[in-house]
Amino acid sequence: MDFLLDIKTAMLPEAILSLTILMCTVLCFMLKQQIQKVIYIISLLGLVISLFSISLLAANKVFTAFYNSFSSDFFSVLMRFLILAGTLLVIVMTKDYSFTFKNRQGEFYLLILIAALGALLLAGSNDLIMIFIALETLSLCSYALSGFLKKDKSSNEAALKYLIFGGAASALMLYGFSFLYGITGLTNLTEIFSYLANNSGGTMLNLTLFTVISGFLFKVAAFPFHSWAPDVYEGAPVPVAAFLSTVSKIAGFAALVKLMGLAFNNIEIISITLGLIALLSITAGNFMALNQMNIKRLMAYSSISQTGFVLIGFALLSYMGISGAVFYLISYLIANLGAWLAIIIFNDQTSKNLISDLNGIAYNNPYFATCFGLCLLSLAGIPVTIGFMAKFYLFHAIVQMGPAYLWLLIFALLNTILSLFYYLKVIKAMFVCGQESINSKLVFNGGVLNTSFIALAVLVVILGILVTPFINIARYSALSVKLPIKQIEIFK
Amino acid sequence: MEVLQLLFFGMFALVIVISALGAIFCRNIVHSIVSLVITFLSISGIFILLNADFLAITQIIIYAVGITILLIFSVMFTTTKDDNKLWLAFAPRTLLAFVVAGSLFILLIFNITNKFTDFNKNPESFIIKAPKESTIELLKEQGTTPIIGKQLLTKYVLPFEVLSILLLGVIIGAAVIAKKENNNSQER
Amino acid sequence: MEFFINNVWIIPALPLWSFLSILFGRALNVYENKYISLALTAGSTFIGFIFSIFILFYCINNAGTNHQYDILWLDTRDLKFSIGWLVDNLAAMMLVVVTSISLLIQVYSHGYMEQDKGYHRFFAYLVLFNFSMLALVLSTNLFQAYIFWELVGVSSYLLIGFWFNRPSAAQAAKKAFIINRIGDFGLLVGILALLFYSLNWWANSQNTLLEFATLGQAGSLALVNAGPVLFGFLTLGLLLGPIAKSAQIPLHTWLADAMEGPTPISALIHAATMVAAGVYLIARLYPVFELSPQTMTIMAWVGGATAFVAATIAITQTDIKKCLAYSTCSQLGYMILAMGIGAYSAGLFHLMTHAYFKAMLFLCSGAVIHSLADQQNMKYMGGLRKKMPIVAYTYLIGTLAISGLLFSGFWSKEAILSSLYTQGENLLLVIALITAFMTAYYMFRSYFMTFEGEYRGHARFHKPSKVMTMPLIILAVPSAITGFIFSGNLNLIGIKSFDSFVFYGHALHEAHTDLFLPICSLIIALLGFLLAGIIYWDKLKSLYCNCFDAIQRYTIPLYRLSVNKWYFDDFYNLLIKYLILPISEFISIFDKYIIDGFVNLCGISTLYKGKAISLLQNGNVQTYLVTALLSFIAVIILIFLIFII
Amino acid sequence: MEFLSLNILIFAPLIVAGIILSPLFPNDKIIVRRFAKGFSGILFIYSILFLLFFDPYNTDYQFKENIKFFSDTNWIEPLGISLGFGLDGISIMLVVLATFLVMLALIVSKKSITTKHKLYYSLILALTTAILGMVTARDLFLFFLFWELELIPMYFLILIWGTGKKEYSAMKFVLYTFFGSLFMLGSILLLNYFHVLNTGISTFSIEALTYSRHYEIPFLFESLIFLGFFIAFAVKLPIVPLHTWLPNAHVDAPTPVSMLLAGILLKMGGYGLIRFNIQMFPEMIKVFAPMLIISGVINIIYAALVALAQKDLKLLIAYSSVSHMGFVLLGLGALNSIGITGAMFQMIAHGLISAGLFLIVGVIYFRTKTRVFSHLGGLGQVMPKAFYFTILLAFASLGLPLLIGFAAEVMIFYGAFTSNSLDGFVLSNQLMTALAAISIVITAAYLLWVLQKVFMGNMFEKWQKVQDITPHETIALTFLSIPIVLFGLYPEGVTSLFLPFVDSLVSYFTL
Amino acid sequence: MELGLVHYLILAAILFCIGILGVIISRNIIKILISIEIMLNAVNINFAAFANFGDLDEAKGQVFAIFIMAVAAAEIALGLAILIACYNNRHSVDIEDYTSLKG
Repeated sequence: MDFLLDIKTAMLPEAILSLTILMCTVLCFMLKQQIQKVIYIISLLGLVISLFSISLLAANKVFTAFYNSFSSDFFSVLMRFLILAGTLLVIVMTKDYSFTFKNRQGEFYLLILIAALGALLLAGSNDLIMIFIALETLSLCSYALSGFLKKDKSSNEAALKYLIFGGAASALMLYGFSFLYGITGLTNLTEIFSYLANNSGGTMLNLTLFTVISGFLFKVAAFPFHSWAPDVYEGAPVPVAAFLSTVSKIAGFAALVKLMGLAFNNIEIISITLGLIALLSITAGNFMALNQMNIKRLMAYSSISQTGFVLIGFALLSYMGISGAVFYLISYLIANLGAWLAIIIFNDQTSKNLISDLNGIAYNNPYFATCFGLCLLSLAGIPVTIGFMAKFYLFHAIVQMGPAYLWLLIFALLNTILSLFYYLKVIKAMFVCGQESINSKLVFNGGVLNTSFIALAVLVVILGILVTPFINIARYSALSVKLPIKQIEIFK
Repeated sequence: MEVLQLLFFGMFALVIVISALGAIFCRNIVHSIVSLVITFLSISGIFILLNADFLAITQIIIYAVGITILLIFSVMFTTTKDDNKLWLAFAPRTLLAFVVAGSLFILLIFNITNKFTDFNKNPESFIIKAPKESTIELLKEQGTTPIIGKQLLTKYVLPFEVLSILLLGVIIGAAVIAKKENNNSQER
Repeated sequence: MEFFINNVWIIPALPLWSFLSILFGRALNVYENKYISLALTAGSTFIGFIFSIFILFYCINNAGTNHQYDILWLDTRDLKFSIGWLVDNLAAMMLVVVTSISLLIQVYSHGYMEQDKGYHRFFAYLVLFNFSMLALVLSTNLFQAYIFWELVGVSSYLLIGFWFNRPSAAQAAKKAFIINRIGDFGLLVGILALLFYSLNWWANSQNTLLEFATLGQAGSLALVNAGPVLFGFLTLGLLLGPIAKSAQIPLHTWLADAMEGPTPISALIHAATMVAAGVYLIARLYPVFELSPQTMTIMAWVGGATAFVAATIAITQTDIKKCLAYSTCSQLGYMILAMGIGAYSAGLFHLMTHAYFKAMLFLCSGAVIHSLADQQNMKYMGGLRKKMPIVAYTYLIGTLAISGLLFSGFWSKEAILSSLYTQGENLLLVIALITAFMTAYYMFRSYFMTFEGEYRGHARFHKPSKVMTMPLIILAVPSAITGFIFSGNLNLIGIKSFDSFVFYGHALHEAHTDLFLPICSLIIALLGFLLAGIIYWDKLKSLYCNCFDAIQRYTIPLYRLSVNKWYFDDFYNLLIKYLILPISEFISIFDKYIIDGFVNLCGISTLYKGKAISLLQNGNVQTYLVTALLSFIAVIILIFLIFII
Repeated sequence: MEFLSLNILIFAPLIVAGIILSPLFPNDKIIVRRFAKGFSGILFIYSILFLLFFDPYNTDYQFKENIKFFSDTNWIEPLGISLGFGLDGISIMLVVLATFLVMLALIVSKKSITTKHKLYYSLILALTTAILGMVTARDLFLFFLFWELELIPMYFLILIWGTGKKEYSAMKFVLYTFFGSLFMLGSILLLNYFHVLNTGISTFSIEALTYSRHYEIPFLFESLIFLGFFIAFAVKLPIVPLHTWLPNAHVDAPTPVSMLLAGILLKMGGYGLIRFNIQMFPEMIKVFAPMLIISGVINIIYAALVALAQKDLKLLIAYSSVSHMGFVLLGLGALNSIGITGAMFQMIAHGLISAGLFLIVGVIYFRTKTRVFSHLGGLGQVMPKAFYFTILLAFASLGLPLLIGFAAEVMIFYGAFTSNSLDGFVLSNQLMTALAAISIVITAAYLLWVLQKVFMGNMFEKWQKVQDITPHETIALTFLSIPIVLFGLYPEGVTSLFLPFVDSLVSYFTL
Repeated sequence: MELGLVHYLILAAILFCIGILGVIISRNIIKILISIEIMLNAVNINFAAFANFGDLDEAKGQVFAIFIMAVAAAEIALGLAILIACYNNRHSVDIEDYTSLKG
């Protein structure tokens, strides 16, 4: 086994990130607390380098590493790219926020990087144990990150809840893993696929799959394991919330895709279950978002419902569906990060979180309002944003499955009305005038935060028009996913 | 031999269940922890029954010692006088919890036994494979430790390495969070 | 002569041009001088009058003139509607009537409206009416007639509501238009149905769609296609238009209210021309109506009833214009009655004579009102003969004419009555005779109350200007003589009778020598005159005794009925107030609270559902867990139930 | 002809909106207003040029254009979505109507818009792009995109410059329309699905899905697709149980926005019905013709009766809009050339008339700050010009001959009466048309009631100092009146533009 | 009666359900953490049982169980750290006191 070759072909970004982590660890304990900003720079650098190193990965075929416990195909490469890009932006977000961490800034970046590493590994892991460890790396760091403002009551509380919920969920998932192991006697996913392709798992396999999926449902905050999300997003530091709602979710989805292949003998059951869960996620998220006053909570519920949309793509168990989900994830990442950037910019300057605090901000700072509005409209799926294209592409994928999935389409469509309502509520607050109650003043300086915010908003629109490359990428990546489909459908 | 195994299993299982219930239903947190230790120890007994000697040892080291000490420390850090009042929640969720636990149990048994039809000692759903002769030999001589060690350093080397990073993260996280702040300035 | 016939379009075009000139001239503030408006209006009408006279002579000299020219207005493959002009005897007659009366009234209006702020506006409306009316008269087809039929309605609306700051005028204008719209509704549906059932005929022929000239043939085809019952309804629909326009029962109530307009308007539109358009349209549609005997009967009875009811109402009116308005109603009833029993020429004859004397009567009343500073109540008049003799005598001429005692009214009414007699419609004849009696009674009553006796009013008296009296004098001439001239008694000197000029089918020339009916009607009219005189003429007052009071006491219920206009208005008001408005209110409430309420309920209930679901998010992580696991297990069980069991 | 580019026509307003919104553009309200007005004028003239070079006898799309990226043959190659525009018989008139009304709306914006000029004018121009794109799209997806895109400017226009319960109304408008459009989205996707199923090619092209659809879609699904489109357009048109967003939106929107809403946006419903429900499903439309006719009649009578009970001027006009759009349905349900021509003509007529009426309402509201009848009265004395224009518009609205509304109504009545689209149904076309004709009485009743209550009768003392309409408003109303009279006298001027198109349309389901 | 896989599985299931019960009904946060540990132990029994009956050659289940133990220890350490941070702020280990984030 040539581990170096493995690393070169499959795990370059992870390796670079690990090196960065080590460097940061050393620096963290060496440097004086006043100049811990250096770690910010180094972690950014490390992320950028590993982002570039992704392009060095050969993505045209599947590469496995470390006794097949890690595999790098185009799908996972894409997911890792998204994870790294998301982490990069999350770290950018902390630029003005990190003063709240006092002398613990270095540790914060360290934890974020470790969590990102966990996410990266999760996206590529090909072994149950690897999945478990990567997932726990991500989770445990996330717990710590949520409680990072330790003097803040809500931050503690968020971390506590996250931990308890996460512990229970991961125990459930592990229980599922144990049955999976019991059914197949294997832990390597590739082997399990080939085993299941030839043997039926009996009734136990269904329950096993459900429990296994439940762990990932927790990670991506989907129904019924969604209820932690709003509390944690509200209590956790804003960059962490952004991290949880984007990076950690993408990692969860990336791992979930790997497990789709397990459903060989129960395609219908898994498909219907995931569809049901997707719909319930969308519905639950939307319904609870309707009355939210706190913008962070609102974003949490919105992310629950967005998760549901991605899950629809999974539920189809088709290449179209997966490519729709991938494209949707891309659009979600961009728009959601934009929205979180808006929240953090607002929070940095005003320390406020309520929707009503945004009242009339459009006339104080039109760029902010416009960019935030664009991101929200993208999440709502209004043209010409990438979110609209993504929704359309996803719905297109549903319909291509034929009339059997129309129920999914109908409920998903109806739910978009609800989501439009609460996104518009935020936009309305920003643009409402007449009451002359402009609660907050916002200064717009040309810092990296604002630049990236505007860049994301512009991206939301530009990618809403130039979608073809992204659809192609999504399709290409979907083709590299192992799906329990006996016949490979061809993209038309 | 079989009977002895069954006896041991029955004993351990009984102790496990009773002490686990005790860990949950004891009013006093220290009693709970003690009860938990008993559970852990009995589980290591079960592990021995399952030819998992290394596991049994690790169980005792990590759970019965490490975690228990951690728990006791934290109890010492946090417990105030009226903590004994904290027992069980009496809310709708208590009732629901029994429903959940009960139905989950029934569901599990339902599936394990293949719709209550397969109460054989080895249900068909699961793979049952007799070990190779060489393995039995190995087991008799050295227990499972060589097998596990080999696995950890070959097949599962990547998770094993990642685990170290995980622990690094947890150490940093736990340290940062549990560390007392000297300055009393308010955050946020 | 050919020139006039070929350029007949000038007759309506000139008023249109005048209308636009006044409109834009005023809008662009080009001119302020009142005489320009007058000159444009009267000039265009005068030229039209000259044209009409020549056309009339042309038609008289060339029997069976039927000059038609069509311009395609709307061409949509399936449907080709045309607008054009048709000159035949009927149109020629109507042209002369309309232009001559219009001309005189325009001159008169100058005097009447001189002090009014809206002088130009008035003339603009007036000339717009002229255009529409003349175009209606010249219509070649039913569709064109419908267009201008509505346009005259609008002109009438604008003119009734001329003094729009008076609430009553605004109300009256609206009422007039809406009631006319009811008629238009019938007419429209009738036209559509007629067109529908005769579509093949039109498609196969080269004729202009719905042209009057061949309407009879199309109508007979429609009768075949639709069957007699549907065809009856079709013609009833068509009849509804004239009923509304000519203020027949039950759509007659607008006419009395329409008197809120300036008096020249009442004279022109609501006495002489527009209201007669209903009769004119019946005449034009005669070939169709004739195919449905039931409709003809209904038409006759509607006419008869209107004649009678309106006359009874007129008896007790104290407002001079209202009195004249009901008289108009009544006379229009006569005409419709005549049309209904097949007395085509008689009806139109009465139309012509009535136009002149009724216009004159209204103008007289206008002069009186104008002189008495807008006093319309006859109770406050009296003895005006001495102050304004010209007006009084012309009014008297009109009164005599309308009562059928002398002058033109005698001849035309006599024609109708004799037709009734010869047709054997005895019941209708009796009604007509009673009406004639009442007509004489109320007309003389108004004459006596206004012009005889002592002046009872308080308003200061102004002498009417010459501009106002001259038209009266001029109008008195046709009022007096047209009847006789066209009665057929001057055949010898070359003037043919009216019914040999305007007739339907073939000219039926029955010189009835039976003198019974004329004498009878004369006597009846005289009785009316006497009764009025007894009651209202001071010189005769000494002759009657107190017993009249007793009679009056017994007739109080009838009196009430008459004063309250047979409760038609009250009935309609009740209908609107307690039926239509509640329905609309109900639907509005239904719309607001049920339909929109449902929509809002959906929204609000969604919000509350959101709140309810949020209750699960109570902050306790164990609750989250238990709900999560519970729903997880529920999903699993559901799926198992679906798939495995 | 080279200088006539639909791309320029459609996207120029958006670019100009961007220019106005950019910080470099002077923040002087007069400059902003004049610039926007001037641009809209140029846009109108430009659209007129299209009209002049338009060949009505060519029933295909004209001035076709395709925007491409990355050397693909289509915009979104994987799905077969093209960014293609084109004009044909129905679109051309709506394009001209849209640019015309936008110009007028900008002309009258001076009084009613007092704040945030840059945003306002750029939003209106963005709305213009959406409308023009919607009408000219040659791709179903593109149509849907512009259909939804239009919601956002409209939402802001009502929200920021509205009055009353503007937040509620704006939200209701957006959600309701969005609700409808979802059904359309489902239909579009299903249509695409069946195309892929039968031909293996994914496309959203209207031409491909209309003319080269040689396969059979199962009846159930075809009717579902049909109904999906129908509901979307029913909301927009609006058809009666789905109309309640309209009164709210109209009442709370500022005057120019109301003009655009009533003038163009409602027409999109009619446009969609013709373009999709009729053109794409000639077989289904025969099945659903009774639904069109019945809902048309209900619209006409119901909304007219509701209008009769209104106490608020703007609400009344709003309901009259609903009632008049019922005629469009009636005409379309007739399924013959004349009925459809009439329906299209009615859309144009109503666009002009309702825009004018809403302008009048705005004029009155701006001066008196009330729209309730009982507070108004006798205004004809102080604002005679407004009175005359109202008379003209009201009579045009109630279908007075020789004004634009009449020709449309006659065509619709004739078309509906002589149609046989209800053959085999319990009701007959003739009966339904006769029922619909009752509305000419009710319409007259409420419109004359408006005239009576607002302009006639006694005047309150407090209105003594009310000013007559300003030159801007006079110009706008005059511009509106010219086509109202002109095409009333000469309807063929408009109908000849789309008659060949309608004939080709009808030929599909009479065969 | 012979001792077989099913017995271990049932034992693990009972233990797992007890763990779930404990997580939900305890009020003391430490007890909740204890319950999570019980659940993980149930999983470990499962793994060990499967490894014993089906996969003794490679004993992957046992490896898995070791990983779980390591992670469980890390998790409880972190959990207790968070608990102490919580306690410093609110002076309570009652889960009912940690309900300020809701809605």
